[in-house]
Parts: sequence; C-alpha cells; structure tokens
Amino acid sequence: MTVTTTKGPRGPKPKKAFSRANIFLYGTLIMVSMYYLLPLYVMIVTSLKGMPEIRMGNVFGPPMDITFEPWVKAWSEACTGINCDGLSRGFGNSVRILIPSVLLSIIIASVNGYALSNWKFKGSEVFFTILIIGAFIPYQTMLYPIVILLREIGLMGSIGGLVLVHTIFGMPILTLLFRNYFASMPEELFKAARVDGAGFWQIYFQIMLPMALPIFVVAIILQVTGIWNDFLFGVIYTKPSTYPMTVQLNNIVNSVQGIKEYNVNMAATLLTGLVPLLIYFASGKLFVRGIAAGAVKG
Amino acid sequence: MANSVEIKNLDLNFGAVKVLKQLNLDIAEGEFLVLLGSSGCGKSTLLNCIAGLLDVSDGQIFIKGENVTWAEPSDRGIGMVFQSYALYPQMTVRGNLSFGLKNAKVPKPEIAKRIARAADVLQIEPLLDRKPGALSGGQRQRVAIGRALVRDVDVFLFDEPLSNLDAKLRTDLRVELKRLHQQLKNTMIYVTHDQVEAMTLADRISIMKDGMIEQLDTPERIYAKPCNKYVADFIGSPAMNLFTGQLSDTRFGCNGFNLDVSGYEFSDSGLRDGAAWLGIRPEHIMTGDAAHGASYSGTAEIDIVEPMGSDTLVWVNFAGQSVRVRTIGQSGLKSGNTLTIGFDAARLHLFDKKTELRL
Amino acid sequence: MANSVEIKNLDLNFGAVKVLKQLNLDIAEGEFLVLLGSSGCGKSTLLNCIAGLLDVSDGQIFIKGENVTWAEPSDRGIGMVFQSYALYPQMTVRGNLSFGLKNAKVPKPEIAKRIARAADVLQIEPLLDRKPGALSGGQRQRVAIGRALVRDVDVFLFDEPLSNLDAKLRTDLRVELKRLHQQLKNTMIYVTHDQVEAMTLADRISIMKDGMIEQLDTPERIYAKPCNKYVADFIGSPAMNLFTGQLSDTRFGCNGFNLDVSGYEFSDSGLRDGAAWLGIRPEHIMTGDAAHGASYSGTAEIDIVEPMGSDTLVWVNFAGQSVRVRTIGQSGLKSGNTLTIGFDAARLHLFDKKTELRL
Amino acid sequence: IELEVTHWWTSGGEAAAVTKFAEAWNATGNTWLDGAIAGSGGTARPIIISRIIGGDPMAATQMNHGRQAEELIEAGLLLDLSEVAEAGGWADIVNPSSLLEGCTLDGKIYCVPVNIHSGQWMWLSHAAYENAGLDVPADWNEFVDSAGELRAAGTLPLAMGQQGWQQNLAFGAITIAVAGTEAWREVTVNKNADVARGPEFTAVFDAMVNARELASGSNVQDWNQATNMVITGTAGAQLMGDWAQGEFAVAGQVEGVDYSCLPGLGLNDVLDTGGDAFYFPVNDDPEITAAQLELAALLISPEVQVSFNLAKGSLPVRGDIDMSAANGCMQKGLEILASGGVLPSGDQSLSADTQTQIEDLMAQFWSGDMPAADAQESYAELIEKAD
Amino acid sequence: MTVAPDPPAQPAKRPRRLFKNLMAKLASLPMILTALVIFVGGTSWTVFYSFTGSRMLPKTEFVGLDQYERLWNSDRWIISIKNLGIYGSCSLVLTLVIGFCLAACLDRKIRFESAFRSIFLYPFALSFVVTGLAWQWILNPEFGLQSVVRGWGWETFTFNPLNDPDTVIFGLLIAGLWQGTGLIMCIMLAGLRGIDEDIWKAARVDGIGTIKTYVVVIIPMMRPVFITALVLIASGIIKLYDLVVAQTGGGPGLSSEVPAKYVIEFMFRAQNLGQGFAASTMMLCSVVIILIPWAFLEFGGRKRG
Ligand SMILES: Nc1ncnc2c1ncn2[C@@H]1O[C@H](COP(=O)(O)OP(=O)(O)OP(=O)(O)O)[C@@H](O)[C@H]1O
Ligand SMILES: Nc1ncnc2c1ncn2[C@@H]1O[C@H](COP(=O)(O)OP(=O)(O)OP(=O)(O)O)[C@@H](O)[C@H]1O
Ligand SMILES: [Mg+2]
Ligand SMILES: [Mg+2]
Repeated sequence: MTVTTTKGPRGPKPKKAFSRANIFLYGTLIMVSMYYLLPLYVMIVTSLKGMPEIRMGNVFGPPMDITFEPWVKAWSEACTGINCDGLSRGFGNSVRILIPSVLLSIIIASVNGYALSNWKFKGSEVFFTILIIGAFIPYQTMLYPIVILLREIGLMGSIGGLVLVHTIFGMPILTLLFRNYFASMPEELFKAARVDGAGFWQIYFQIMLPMALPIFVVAIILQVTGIWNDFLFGVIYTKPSTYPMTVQLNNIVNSVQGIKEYNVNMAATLLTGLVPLLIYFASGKLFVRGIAAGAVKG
Repeated sequence: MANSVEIKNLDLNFGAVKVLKQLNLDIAEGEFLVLLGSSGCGKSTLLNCIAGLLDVSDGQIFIKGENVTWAEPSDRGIGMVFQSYALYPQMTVRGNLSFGLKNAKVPKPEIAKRIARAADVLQIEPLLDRKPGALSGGQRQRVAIGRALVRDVDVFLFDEPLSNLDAKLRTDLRVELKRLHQQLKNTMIYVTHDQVEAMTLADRISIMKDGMIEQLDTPERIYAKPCNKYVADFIGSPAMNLFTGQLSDTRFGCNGFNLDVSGYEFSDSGLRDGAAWLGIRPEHIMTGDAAHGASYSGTAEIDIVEPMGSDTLVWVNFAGQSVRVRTIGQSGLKSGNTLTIGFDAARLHLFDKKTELRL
Repeated sequence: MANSVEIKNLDLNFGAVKVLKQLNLDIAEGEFLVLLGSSGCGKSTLLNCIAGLLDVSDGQIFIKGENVTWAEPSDRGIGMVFQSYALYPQMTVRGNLSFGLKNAKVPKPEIAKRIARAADVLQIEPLLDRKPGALSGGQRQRVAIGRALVRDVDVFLFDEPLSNLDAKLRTDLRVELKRLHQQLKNTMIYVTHDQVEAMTLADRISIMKDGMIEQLDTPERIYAKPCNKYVADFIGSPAMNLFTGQLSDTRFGCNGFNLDVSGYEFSDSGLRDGAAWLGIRPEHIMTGDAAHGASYSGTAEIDIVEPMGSDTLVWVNFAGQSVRVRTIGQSGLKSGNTLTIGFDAARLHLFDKKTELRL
Repeated sequence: IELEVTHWWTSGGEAAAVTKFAEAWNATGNTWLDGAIAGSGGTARPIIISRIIGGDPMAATQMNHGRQAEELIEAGLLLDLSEVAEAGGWADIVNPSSLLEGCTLDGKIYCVPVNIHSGQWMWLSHAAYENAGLDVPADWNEFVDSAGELRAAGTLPLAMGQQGWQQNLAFGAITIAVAGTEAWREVTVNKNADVARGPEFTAVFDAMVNARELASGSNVQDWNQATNMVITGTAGAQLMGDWAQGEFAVAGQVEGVDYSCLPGLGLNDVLDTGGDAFYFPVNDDPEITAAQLELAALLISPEVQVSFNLAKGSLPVRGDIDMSAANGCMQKGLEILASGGVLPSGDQSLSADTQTQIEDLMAQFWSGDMPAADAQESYAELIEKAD
Repeated sequence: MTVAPDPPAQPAKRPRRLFKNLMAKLASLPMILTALVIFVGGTSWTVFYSFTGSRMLPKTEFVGLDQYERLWNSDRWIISIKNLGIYGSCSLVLTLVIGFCLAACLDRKIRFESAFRSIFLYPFALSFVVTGLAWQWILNPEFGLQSVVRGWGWETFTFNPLNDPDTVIFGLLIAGLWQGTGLIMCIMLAGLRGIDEDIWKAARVDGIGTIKTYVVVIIPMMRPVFITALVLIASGIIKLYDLVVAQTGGGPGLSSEVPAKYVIEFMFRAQNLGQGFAASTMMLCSVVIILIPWAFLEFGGRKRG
C-alpha cells in the first residue's frame, strides 16, 4: 500500500497545558485545598509561636520565633487540676485501649461478616439488620443502659470495659464492610473448599482471611481513627488513671488558667491527631481501594 | 452395571420458587453424563444438590448405593470443578491439590504420591510450585481438575468448566477431558450450555428445561430423534427449521408446500393426523441437483449468504418464512438468486402441535 | 468507489507500549470491514482512534476524504456500538435515541422522524418507552445500534457488539446486522474475535496481530489463501493441521509421509525449496474410499471421536502428531480403529519455515 | 491509702486550692489521686454519676451540695458520715448551719462542706475606669449610670461569659440586689409564681435588659476569660461569684488598688451560701472506707480550711477559725456572714432540672432580644412547675 | 421414567435444624448478643424509662406521656430540632455536592491526584473535638479570619459567625463540612471509578459535554452510591454532638443547641433521666424514619447481597 502524505492535521492533537478547563479545574482544586489545609496550617503555625506573638493577633502569620516550648508543654507539662503531666499519660492509655479494641472488634466483625455472607442461617439477616440499624442509633440513647451493663459484668471504669464498648459500637459498620467484601468473593471458592472438606474455621483462616487484606486495611484505618478520636465513651466509661488522650486533650484545652494558651492547645491538638493523621497520609490509596471493595456496591 | 448416582424425586425450592421439580436421574458407573439446558434451567442447582452444597427440599440422593441426602459434601465421594476454577489464590498449585487431603488427614507420603500421580495425568508437574495467578486459563482449569483427581473420588462434577476459556483452548481441553475420562473411567456429570461440548463429550445427554428433564439419551439419538419440539429446536446449530401445518396420514401440508412423509419413521404413539410441526435441520436440506431426487423439492429465493469457510449458511425465503440451509463452503451462491431445495422424508421430524411430542 | 475511511501511518502508544504500529487501512464507501484478531492485538484501540476517543500518537485519519485526526468524536460522522451496550440506564429507549440529537439541537419533528425510522428498521417501536433495564440483551443491542442509526452517520463502528449475548441470539442478530447493512449500505467497521461472525458478516476481513494488519482480504480468500501461517492457523475451526517438513520442488516430505505437491498453486514468490510448513484443514482431509484417489493417502489410528450431530470431528494419530479430521455426522467411527485419510494437493497450504509466508 | 478524688477545679486559682487539700492529705501518709475533669460541673457531673452508678466509684468527689445527691443517697450509694461529723462536732462548728443541712438527709450526714461560695459579687476594673477618666462605681446603679461613658471610651462595660450558668448567676445577683431578699426567698424557696409575676420581678427583668445591653459585644465563653477581661481592663465589670477573686490573686492584683469587689452588688448586704461539698461513694473495701472517713475529717479541719479557702478565694465553713490573712473581699464576705446576711443557695432550693431550665431561659434571654415581659412570664412558669 | 420407590439402604434422616451450621451460629454469637442485648435491649430500656418520671436514677414511676409533652413544649428542644434541621439539610446537600464535585475533579485524570485526595481526606482522621477547636480559633473575631482580613486593610470586614445567634449554625457547618466531605468524596470517587468506561465514550460520540454528561448521565447512574452516602451523612447529622460542644458549647445562648446535646444535658446535668430518654426516643424515631426507606431500597429489591 502506498501512502501519500496528505496535508492537514497529523499526529497527536496539540494540547494546551493551560486550557480554560484546566485552569478552572486546578484552580478549584487549589482553592478547595486551601480550605482543607487552613486549619492544619493554623494549628502548626500557632503551635510554634510564643504567647506574646499570639497576643499580637494574626493566626495566619508564620512564626517569627520558632519555639517548641508549646509542644513540650503540651506533651508533658500542661496541667489539669494538680496533675501537670500533659498528654503523655493519655498517650499510653490510648495505646492500651486502641490495640485490644481494634484487634477484638476486627476479629469479631470479620468472623461475623464471613458467617453472614457464606453461612447464612435462619435469622442471620434479621440480626444483621438490627445491627445495621444499631449503627445509626445515637450513642446517647445507649449510654445509660451500657453503664448498667458494665456494672453488671464488673467492667465499669476498666480498660476492658471500654474495649468492650468500642467493640460493640464498631461492630455494625465493620460487619457491613466485611459482609459486603466476603459476599463479593466468588461463591465457588467457598463451595470448592466445602467439597474439599474444610469446615467453618478452616475456610475462614485458610481461604478467606488471606484474601481479605484490602478490607482489613480499611477496617483497621476506620477503627484506629474512630477509637483514637473517641471522647464520649472515653470520658464516661473510664476513670482518670485510664483516660485516653482525647480526654486529656479536652482537659488541657478546657483548663483555662488566666488567658488561653493557644499555642499549647494547638500543639496538644496536633499531638492527639498525629496517630490517625499519619495513618491516613500513609494509606490514602489503600483506603480508597478498600472503600470501593467494601462499601460501594451496585 | 450398578448405578453410581441415583436421584429420586428431587425437589428444590428457593423460597417460593421451585427450581427443581420431582427430578429423577440414574447415572451408571463410569458414565459421562452431560446436563444441557439453557441458562437458568437449574443445571447448576442440580449439580450443587448432588455435591451437597444445597439442601434439597424433598427427595433423596444416592451415590454408590448409599443415601447421601444429608451427608457433608466432603463425605460424598465427589469432586467438583467450577467454571471460575475456584482455585485458592494464596496457595501454590501443590497447596491447592493437597488442601482437601490435609483436611481429611491423609498421611503425608500418601498425599505426595497422589499429587504426583495427578500431576502426571494432567501434565502439570512443572507448575506445582506456582500460584494460580501465574497460570494461564487452561492450566488453571487443569489444576482445578487435579484437585478433584487427588481426592480419589467416585464421581466428578463439572459446572461449565470450559466456558471461561477462549474458543481454541476450549476445543483442546474438551479433547483432553474426553481422553481423561477414557483413561480414568470415573463417573462424570458435566454441566454446560454449549451443545458442541455436550455432543462431543457425553455418553448420555440430559436436556433440562425449567427444572425438569426433557430427554435423556445418547447424543446420537438426541440429534437424530429429539423426543419433542423443544429438544429438536435446542439441539443443532444453526437450529432446525420448523414449519407448522397439517398432517394427514402420509402427507404433510402447509402454507407453501405439501409433501409425502411415508418415508418417515413414526414413533409408537400411533398418531398420524392433525395439526403438527414439521422440522428439518439446515444440514439435511438438499440443494441444487441433489434436491431433485428428494421427497419434496422446490425453489426459494436466497436472502442472505453467510460463508463460514468450510461451509456456507444460506437463509432463503421459503413457505413464507426464513429457512436456514447449510451447504458446502465456497458455494458461489449470491443473495437474490434462486436456490432449489429438497427435503428427504427420512430426515424429517414431526411433532404434535399440541403436546409438542414426537410423532 | 471513494474511500470512506482512510488511515495513514497510524501510531498509537500507551506510554512506552506501542499498541498500533504504522497502520494503514482504506475502507471503501459502503463496505463492511471486520477487524479480527486475538485478544489484546489492538482492535478496540484502532476503533477508538477512528472514533476520536483516543488521541493518536502519529499518523492521520480521514473520513469521507476529510482529515479528522483532531476532530471531536461527535463531529466525525461516526456512530459507535459497544460490547456492553453503554445505554444510559435512567433514560427510556426514546431518551437514549434522542439524547445526542437534542444535544446537537436537531429540531423536534426531525428527531421524532428519525427515531420513528430507526425504530422501524430495528423493530423496536414497542420498546420505545421502556428503560434499558427492562430489555433483554438482544433488545438492548438493537437500541444501541439505533442510537448510532438516528444520528445519520456515515460510518458505523462496532466493538464486539454481540459477544455478551448467548449463542442463539448471536446467530439471529448476526443475520439482522447483515440485513441491516444490505439495507442501509453504510460503511461499517466491526471488531470481533469470533471467526464465524467475521466470515459471515464481512465484505473484507482485516486480520490483526500485535498492532499490525496481517492480511486484509475477502473472507473467501482469507479462508482459501491465507497469506501466512498465522492467518492460516487463526482462521478455521477446528484449526488447520500443520506439519513441518522439507519441500523440494514438487514434493513435500516429512517425518511420516511424503507427497507430490505438483497440484499446488504456488504463489509468485517463486520459492519451491527448503524447510516449510504444510497445512491442511480438517474438513479437507478425505476419509474412507474418497481418500484413495488423493495425492496422498495413508492410514492413521483413531484417537478420539467427537460426534457433533451434523458432522464428526475425529482426532487421529498421524505422522507423529494428533491430526484433526472433520467428516460426516454419524460416521460410525470408533476410537482405536484405523482410518484411511487422504490429502489433495490442490487444497494444501504451504508456508516458508522461516518467513512463515505462503509459498 | 490511695484515694481518687474527682472535681472540676481546673482553673488557676482552683487548682492551687486543690493542691492544698492534696498536700494535707499526702502529709498524712496517704496519696491523693487527682481526678480533675475540665469544664464546668456540667461536664463533670455525668462522669461522676455514671461512675457511681456503674459500680466503680471514686473515693471522694466534689459536688454542689444541695438536692443533687438526694437520689444517690436514697439509693444507698453514698457513705454515711454521721460518725465523723459527731466526733468532729460539725453541728457546732459549721457556720452557717444551713450548709450542714444541705448535707443531711433523714438526720444523717452525707457530705463535707468545704467552702462557702456566694454568687452576688460585682468585680470592677480600676484600670478600665481610670482609662475612661471615671470614678469606680460603688454599686450597681452607679455602674449602670457610668456604663455609657465607659463604652464611649471603647471599653466593654460588662464582661459576660456566654454560658447559661453564668448568665443565671448574674440573674440571681441582680434579683437579690433589685428585688430584695424577701421577694427572692418567696420565689426561690417557696416557689411562689405570683411573686415572680409581680412588680419586683418586673424591675428585675428590666434591669436584666439593661445588663444585656451593657454586655453586648462580650464574646468570651468561660467565666475566667470574662474575669480576665476585667483584670486586663478591657471590660469594666463582671458579675461573678467570689471564686473570681482567685483569678485576681493569681494575676497578682490587689483589692482596692487594681480591682474592687462589691458583695450584693453594693446594694444589699446579703450573700447566698452555696458552696462545694465532698461526697464519699460507698465502697466495698473497709480500708478505703476508713480512709474516706479520715479524709472527710481532714477536709474540715481548721488548718486545711484556712489554707484552702485562702487559695480558693472562698469563705471557710467554720466560724471558729482565724481568717485574718484573708484579703479585703473575703473580709467583706466574712463580715456579712457574721452579721447574718445569709441566704440559702439556689442549689439547695431548686432541683437540677429546674436550674437547668432557668439557665436555658437565661441563655436564650441573654443571647437574643427577648423582651423583659416574655422572660418574666417564662420564668414564672418554670417556678410554677418547679418541684 | 418410572421410579421404583425402593427403600433406601440406610434411611438418612434430616438433621436437626438447630445444629446445622452450628459453628456459624456460635461464631455469630457476639453479633447476636450485641444486636439483642445492646441494641434491642438498650433501646427498649430507654424507651421504657422515657415513660417514667426518673430523675437522677431510673425509677419505675410512670407518668405517661408527660415527658413528651414537656419535651415538645420546651423552647430549647424546638430550637434544637430547628437547628438540626437547618444544619442537617445544608450539610446533606453541601456534603453531597462538594463531595461529588471533588470526586469528579479527581476523576478527570489529573496530576497529583493522590496528594489532593489526601488533603481532602485528612480532616476525616481528626475527631470532631479537634475540628471544633481548630475552627473555633480560626473563626475567632479577635485574631482569626476577621482580624486578618481587617489587617489587610478591609476595616469593615465582618465574619464572626460563632458569636452571632443567627449565623452560628453556619459556623458549625463550615467545620462539619471540612471534616466530613473527604469520606463522601472517597465514596463518590469509588462510585465514579465503577462507571462503565463505555458510557463515557458513548456520551462523547453523542457529542455531550463533560458537565452535562455528569449531570444527566453519570449522577443518575450513581444512585446506589448516593444512597450509601446519604445514609452515612444522615446518621452523622443525627449524632451531631461533639462538634457543637467543642466549637460553640451550644451558644451563644441556645442558638446552636442540638438534640443530642439536649439528651445528654437532661440526662446528666439536669438529672432528669425521663426527659433525656424521651428526647432520645424521639431521636430514635427520626432514625427509624430515615432508615426505613433506605433499608427498603437496600435490602428490599435483592435476594443475595
Ligand atoms: N440462591 C438463589 N436464590 C434464589 N433463586 C436462585 C438461587 N440460585 C439460583 N436461583 C434460580 O434458580 C434457577 C436455576 O439456577 P441455576 O443456577 O441452577 O441455573 P443454570 O441452569 O445453572 O444456569 P446457567 O447456565 O446460567 O448457569 C434460576 O432461575 C435462578 O434464578
Ligand atoms: N489505557 C491503556 N493503557 C495502557 N495499555 C492499554 C490501554 N488500553 C489498552 N491497552 C493495551 O493495548 C493493547 C490493545 O488493547 P485493545 O483493547 O485494543 O485490544 P483488543 O484487540 O480490543 O482486545 P479484546 O479482544 O480483548 O478487546 C493491549 O495489550 C492492552 O493491554
Ligand atoms: Mg450454572
Ligand atoms: Mg477490545
């Protein structure tokens, strides 16, 4: 075939790097990003300023004298009542609450989700529906009955009690995630395993679990942030020696002595948010993917 | 020959929907039975019942004479191969093959022996340490078969094992499966909705429709003597041409032609009169010179010509409808021309108009 | 006849991957061109380039003589039908058909007229007020075609429009498409990897491999005179049997047989010696008595017999390999028996061993 | 023995005062485990109550004495302190005796009053008035008169934290000052709604409307932020309880020089005698119970009372101790106490439920532009329904 | 086909229903207990006591519907409901719109997609307490946004939503949107990615502009995703509490009170459990009203899910 080169456009269509659509698109994104970044910026900047500089106004100006004093104070010196050990104590408690709560809630929810999608039994859907409706019940409704429940099983005020509460309230949404995820796995795999003589737990541990990594990531992220950020349960179902970090944060921020030490408050706030923030920044992509796998269907 | 699988009065309902209805089926030892039917007719459901993956609503299932209606899938002596292979993605091929055996607490050396044998039969030795993700479709399918093989089961169940593969591979694996059956001589129950697979693989084909078995017979007989209009229409590609008309003793007449059917081999039903369907397969319609000697011959206008290489499919307008005719490749026929076609009474099919049963 | 679509030196890269390589293609006005090739060879990519949905890396595209390389898809005078139908699910059929027109500000009465015509051609009048969710697969496909139809385009592009449908429906719609083309006489470019579709629909078939066109010719010639080994192997089902051996002037000899090829119609290349491939289609191998008169005849052991109703596929062991033979239905052949087979030199294919081009 | 004590004293002056308790307790060889909960009593109370109900009580907890604990006592959840009280002769030393009454139910004593707080104080910034070239007012009326000029000088006349309880406190102070003690007692103690609808209260609500105007532009939330405005001179005055004095002390200001305090808003020399008390939830451990009783006795002991109340800026609960170290404001309060200008605190008369509703009403009144008459009617209705 | 009903060799009996899938049932026990004891039990307990005159401790002293009557006569409750209504409707609409728009922007094959996504998503990692505090500071008129803009020379610029009873709800909204839109964006993005590529091609061939395609074709196709998002947002709105407490404390006055806060305050501060329970029962009712249509859409139409 002979090819005669012809006039006219040839090759790739020229793209303007700054087309109007692009300017609009990136412009919007950058503007919106500023809205989202503003609080973080303010918190970081303020936490690095000294009190005199703050009093001069302008929360948005960069610090003239960078000082880490507020961070040190927030971590280990800020006072609540007569305890002046800052957030440091709450951090340990938060970790001690977080790890068992996350593990327990995810283990239970994953088994539930697995049972619900692969081993349906009479009534399983009913219980699940109740559970899901439970996810939307305002916590306040449950506060009092749970106080009584914890009293009856003797876990009131202990870390164990709080772990239990977190497990209970994490269960609906996690179970939903796991159920949807397991239901989206090919049913034939489950059938094949049954023909191979595997039982409930064997299928769970040897077949399902190794395949459920993405959804475990989502569950872990959701639970870590949820539990770490929890204030209501932390304050009601624990006592000062087991207060999580958020409660300490609230105590520090609300213990106004003279004028508010904004820099310390911001540093404390940042310190408290550090763990979930790190997790989010580290796992953005996995999270989106997991959400797609477990939450969005149809 | 003893029956390997017996199904008695099987009912299966999903809620209010009756999927299988009073189904009976006996499968002989070593037989290759294909369940064929259109989508949604209950083939997979039946297979799952045999495997014990679905609880039957009523009826009984026997395997090797034993009532297994309520037995666990793993205790029934069955192995199953799925359409999507259903290999455990995180295990190596070896792990996949040994999973069931480990569950059954088979001793290690025995497991190794069986895997070696299966790998040999299926020629998958070089793949044993790979994961399923690193295998091609055909290889995966072979591993899936191997998984049933190592468990030394009496009955193999296949649920459309080849329909995820491309045409070429499907042909090859089909032949391999046939060879495997000749070698192993296990009972095999095979679900498909592909006629070619059914025709080529089966010792007997069971044609299903709406949860019931329409005809259970050898491929040859199903092709040559479909027991009712549904089967006749279902089997054969392109499908049989059907004309509705009036049968009176030895003649069939309809709007457009009339022919002598005294050469037709009537069944025992004895009926020879009344409204009827006349069927003839596209490949049995004679064309050109050959047509002249047939029981009936006439001319038709060619509508569409579909050359398919080895043969040509011609759509002609005849007796007021579009009739498919299959003829040799490179026939030189052209749309708009006229074609002489002929019907041979010995190769016709007649069905009662009302009951749709073969006459 | 003017060229409807011309593609000149088209290159398309996805990043570093060259998917289409210096591709040239001229499609005549009113032609039905099928792009055929195995999965991943770049068929859809080429179609998307023509439609303007992908930006080409180099080269030009002309539609009706106009350079549309940089034109918007909607300005190219093309209509496209997708494998997944891609109907707008929340609109009625009428909405789907009129959406593009409304957008192009076509006056209302004109829209109504065009929809009426398309609905008439495609016989979807009764469906006009339903939503796509309430349609069967075949109906959806028809609506998708209708969407291209109403836009009064010069070129129809189809991307595997039938591959989501079941076998029966596929056959029917194939014929409808062919009829539609005969009626509309638009240029149609049709992507498929199904040979039967390609053979039956195409005026010309373009066989693609790795982003290049291997052969562009009528179905008959592609079947009868494949230009190289790839095309020969690709076209025909079951595939051609290929033997490797030595050609010396008028004889081809290999491990197991030796035959006179003086009846072979050599191409102009002039080569008649050296290592070569010999190919013969299963349907061209003669069996039984007919074989005796052939250029070569010998006996082979039957391995597997696959009855397919209208004909039988026999796998025989011959010349150290498994050879496919296609013979009549109900042949009565049995595995293990011996079969006489014969090759006719006029129906052989010879390819150079190195270049794989037809000799 | 380690005893956990919960309270909501977290501001500077308060924390200093708690330290006094803790030091005294630690000095006895025991350990004070501080369970401060930041925020007001509103934040802390649910925590305290749910822990007591939940069976994991703290050893001691701050609560406003009065009606708040009644049900807990009835449910047998709080420790009976009668023994210690008798041994310490509390009945004789606690002055005014109404304080101990608030701790008594069916003749048994359940709490230790630790201080007396009164809400009817006005705090004035000298700096603010000096800046405006004005004299520091001597009573509420003068304050109202000079407010216009103060504002003209760019100073906010009245600092007001935007929280219901602070606004309610201001309401209480204005009531006592404007309507007088009789009317106040009739309404608050006897729940006489007719009086609440009467002319005395009309005057009160008119004064409230005035005060609302004077406070407009006060954007702070917490009471000590408001106090801080007075300390720094950005506001002229604040209506706040005597605990505000602690903030002035922490800021190093001197009464009469940097700020003035006017009990009863300078109009009526009466103070209510609310205050804080400590309750001791019942515990299974006899050792802890013993320690609880020990702590109860300690809290009311003379030395502890002195050091605590000096730090806190409140009045001691016993009349038999020497408070000469106290500063001017406190001395004023002590004088009023001694002269018998005493009213029971609202906490003792009204249930938390009613208090909350009144606070809500006040919050609504102060933040909006509710006319005086409407507010008065709503108030009267609440009094009518109060139990 | 004739069937010889020969008696089975060993008559296999249908196993007991209860013991079928026993392991699955055992493993689901925590879920069953949670569902029954906590959710059903706890809720019924609350509803039950809402008919009593309980004060600080639950008591079975029935007062009929008194608590409800008082509830609906209470200004504060009415204000709370109104506030929630305003906040809720704005938040619902804006979260969906912003979430979708951001997702659509990110779906346009842009550069730095993951950076933008992280920026939009990170606030979700922060608690409402932190959110509330941060925005309280930024919106503070003395040194926040207002003073900065005034510092630039625009002396009359006034932006002080938190201290104005009329606009305080919008102050909350700014913070609430900041925290919550990221997750919705994520869900929308996942939904957009799930849309058949061919639909986009079809629209381009039909000559439909990008924005029009989103509005007319894509959004209607994403109905299930929108429903999921809607339910998530709605459930969050009803629970709105921490943010209010941290950012405004319900003030100024009662102008940013919300029902959840009413419940807590009456249960604990006012020590009127009955009233608090009545309020939470009302909240429960609203949840049920929201959930019923959703459950219908979600579970009604399908067999397997
Ligand atoms: N879990 C289920 N619940 C309700 N109905 C079901 C269920 N599984 C299958 N069905 C219905 O039972 C009928 C038979 O389904 P089955 O899967 O056996 O069909 P099939 O013959 O295997 O079809 P295919 O060729 O498409 O695999 C169908 O109508 C299907 O809708
Ligand atoms: N967006 C893309 N980015 C990178 N590579 C791509 C992209 N789209 C297609 N390809 C690659 O280009 C090649 C051709 O793809 P194309 O879709 O055209 O194949 P095809 O012939 O249509 O195959 P099929 O029959 O499976 O549809 C493939 O190897 C594919 O992996
Ligand atoms: Mg099936
Ligand atoms: Mg393609």
